[in-house]
Amino acid sequence: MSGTTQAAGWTREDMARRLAEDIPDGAYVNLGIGIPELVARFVPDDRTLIYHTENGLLGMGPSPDDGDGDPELINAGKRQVTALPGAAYFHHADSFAMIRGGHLDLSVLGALQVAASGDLANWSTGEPGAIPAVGGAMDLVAGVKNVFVITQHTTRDGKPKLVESCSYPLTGRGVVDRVYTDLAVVDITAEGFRLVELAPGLDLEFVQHRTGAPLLPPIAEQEATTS
Amino acid sequence: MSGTTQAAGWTREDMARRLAEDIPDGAYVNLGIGIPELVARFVPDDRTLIYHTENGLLGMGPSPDDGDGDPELINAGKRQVTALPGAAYFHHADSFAMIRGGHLDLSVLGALQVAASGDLANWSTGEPGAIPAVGGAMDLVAGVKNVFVITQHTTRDGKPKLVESCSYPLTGRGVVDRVYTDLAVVDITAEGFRLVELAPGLDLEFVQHRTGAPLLPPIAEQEATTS
Amino acid sequence: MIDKRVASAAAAVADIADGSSIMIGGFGEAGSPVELLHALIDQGAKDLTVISNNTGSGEVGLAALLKARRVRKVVCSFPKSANSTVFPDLYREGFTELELVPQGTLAERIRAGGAGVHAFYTPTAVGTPLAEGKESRVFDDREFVLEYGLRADVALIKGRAADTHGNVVYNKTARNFAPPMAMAAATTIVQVQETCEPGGLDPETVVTPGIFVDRVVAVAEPAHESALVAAGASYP
Amino acid sequence: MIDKRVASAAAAVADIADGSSIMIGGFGEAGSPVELLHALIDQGAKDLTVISNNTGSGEVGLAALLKARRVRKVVCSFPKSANSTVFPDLYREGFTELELVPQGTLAERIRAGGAGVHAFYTPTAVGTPLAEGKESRVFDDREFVLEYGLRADVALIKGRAADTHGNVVYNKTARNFAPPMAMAAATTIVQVQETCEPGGLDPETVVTPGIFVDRVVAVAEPAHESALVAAGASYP
Repeated sequence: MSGTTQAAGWTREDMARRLAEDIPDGAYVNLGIGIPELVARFVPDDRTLIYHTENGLLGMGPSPDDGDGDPELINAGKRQVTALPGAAYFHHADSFAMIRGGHLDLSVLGALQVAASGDLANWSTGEPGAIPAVGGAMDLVAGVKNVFVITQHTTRDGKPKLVESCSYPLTGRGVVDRVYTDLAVVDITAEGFRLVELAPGLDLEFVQHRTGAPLLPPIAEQEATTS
Repeated sequence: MSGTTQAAGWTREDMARRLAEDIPDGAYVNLGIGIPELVARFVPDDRTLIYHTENGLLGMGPSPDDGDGDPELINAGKRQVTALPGAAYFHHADSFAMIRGGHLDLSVLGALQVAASGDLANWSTGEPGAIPAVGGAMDLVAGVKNVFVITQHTTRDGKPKLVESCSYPLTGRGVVDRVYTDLAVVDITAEGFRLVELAPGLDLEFVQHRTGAPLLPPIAEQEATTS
Repeated sequence: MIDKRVASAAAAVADIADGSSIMIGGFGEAGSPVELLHALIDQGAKDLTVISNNTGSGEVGLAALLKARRVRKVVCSFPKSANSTVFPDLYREGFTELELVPQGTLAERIRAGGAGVHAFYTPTAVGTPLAEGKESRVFDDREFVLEYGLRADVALIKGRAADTHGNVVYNKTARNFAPPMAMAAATTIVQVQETCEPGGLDPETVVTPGIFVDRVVAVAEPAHESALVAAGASYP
Repeated sequence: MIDKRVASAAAAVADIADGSSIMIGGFGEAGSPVELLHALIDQGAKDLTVISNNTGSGEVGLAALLKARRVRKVVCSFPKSANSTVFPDLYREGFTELELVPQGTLAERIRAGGAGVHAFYTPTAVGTPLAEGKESRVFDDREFVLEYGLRADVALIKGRAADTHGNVVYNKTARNFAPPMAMAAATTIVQVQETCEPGGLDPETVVTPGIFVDRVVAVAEPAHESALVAAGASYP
């Protein structure tokens, strides 16, 4: 192993910033609850994204100032938000028509596990006695054009979250396009996980060691090696 | 035959008036093009009906005064209409959701043929070379709670339009509830055509003679006969 | 004269029978018809099936209906809430059954039920436990699950304003499930802050046409679930 | 900065390729995007498939596009008009094929295409010639026909006003097919009488959210088909 410190890698803010860089101007984006929500803070100033919240709003803005909110203007995480100029409200069937019909450009979600095939598990650990709750995750991954996952590379006890095959119940099969972790940016390709970028100071071996399936080198590097 | 004059029976206005009597207050009604449209003129003053036009309006009112119309406010017959207080506009998928979903109380349609089983043919004579055109008729008969047909009892050359089995292409199978003709009001029942009411001066035999399938006597009369 | 207004929430829900299926609008507290739910608790109908995105928070509104042990089954996408253990307790006890449906599939099944579409093929949930036991089919090399339209005996929803014909407009994201639910129930009951005569709403901006609405109840100042929960309220 | 406005109808339709499938809004003349249709005639794309409720009137708008022999197939519910023989002539000649679809099934197929619903079961047309050759199935003792979602390369629609994000509102019954078509096309082009900045439309009253719209063209005083036909106009 070329690095041993547990502190190596990106912070959550770094991860969100790195993901935000990859979102083109004008994209229609749905950000999941938790780390995905951070992404909105780091979108470069020269880009305008339009945020969709599946409970029925396009053109979602930030949280209101204290006291200015309306309990009936909330996001999918049930927190109060605002509506920006150019917003539109619609009902749930129309909102999920947008999702299922492939009209959104990007869904950013958290994950329990991502498989090398692009399978995603992010809604249930399958524990007996747990209350199953799925919300809109299965709809988002089935319908949105691009699905980015943002997650720690490993669980709190050090197990890989990028795996050969998900052990948790799936949210969708072959749906993830790219994963942003604290250690790396990883594409899902026909050949499996492929490294796009490493966090500063890390090398492929370090990240491979913390990944549950083969991690291919970046395309450019591979080409350089084989040419 | 108990009557021989061709002039016997109801006028179109009489037919429309007779049908209008059977529509309850507050009903949501779709009137087809032609004779069905006449019905609106004869609704008793103490009843309010709400008219649906399948191109996207509930609460349709009469034709506008000359010069007051909007070419973008039209009915299914593409004639200019008005919108009454309490009206709502909606798109075609929503409009036919109302129709297909069983939300309208009554559809009034013309007919080429009605079969004793309630089959309706009203969109095509199946002539070779004719341009087929169906519009919303198949949706209306498939979805609306009650389907009333208003039509002459026979064709111009005297052939029955109430028949054992339709020879023209069907609009729907087993969909008609009641037929209002110039000679009679006829229910479609599990046993076939059953007379509800005769036009003044006519008797069952006269109407039966002009009907292509057995015409049962009215329930009350039959009960009187058999008791 | 058409006038769908009824005098009170109690009158609006008076005839709901034991064993009814009831669609309840709302996503979280936005659009939750709290006053209609409380009237339903008072009314006493039991053995209900509830179709709703969530299972309520605290011990008010939908959570209170559950807590009163009136609901034997919920059809739902997200039956968890940070501040309510009502449903989890009933579920673990085995009193209330859960049919878990992805949120978009739930919305589309309700819309299909209201639109006379008997069933439809959707890509959502393919390959997941929520598609297990369901019919699936491949079209153009992609797999789809067959899902069925959903109807109910009653819908309880919340709007901002309605006219006497039952045309409804909503407030912001409180719209959520109400329009499709209004289409899918045999009897749709809406509580609104304001009622008006026909002509009081612009026909271009009506969201739910009156044909989908049976009863309108004015609740001028509806309670906000979050405020009730914050105050520690428990209904009844 | 998002700004979906384009300078002219010509610019809006410039990249429509031969062989494209094109949804065209309108029921009769209400909502027919006459200026976009005329621009498409000028542009020259041919071998088109047109999905539209009608086939136009006179020799303007959609009828003119047909008359220019640009359309090889129409998917349509009512291809007849009191004052146009354009489509009947092309149909009898065998130049333009017809797929006849019941009006509500057409609307629902378009909505399904836009909503990611691959196929659905409908009661409409069961037992009629329009169900022949189609898969059908009995659920709960009633027969339903399987119909498929419909998508297109382009939608040409007409609204009343739009903002630069592409949010659209309509005028009266001109709304008709436009909202589902906007959802079902890869590229949706709307002509409107007025454009405005974001914030110029009330978010509660937007009918077609901007996510469904790609290009907005201002046509301040659109021609009415009936007026053109009455004047004996023929395009080009």
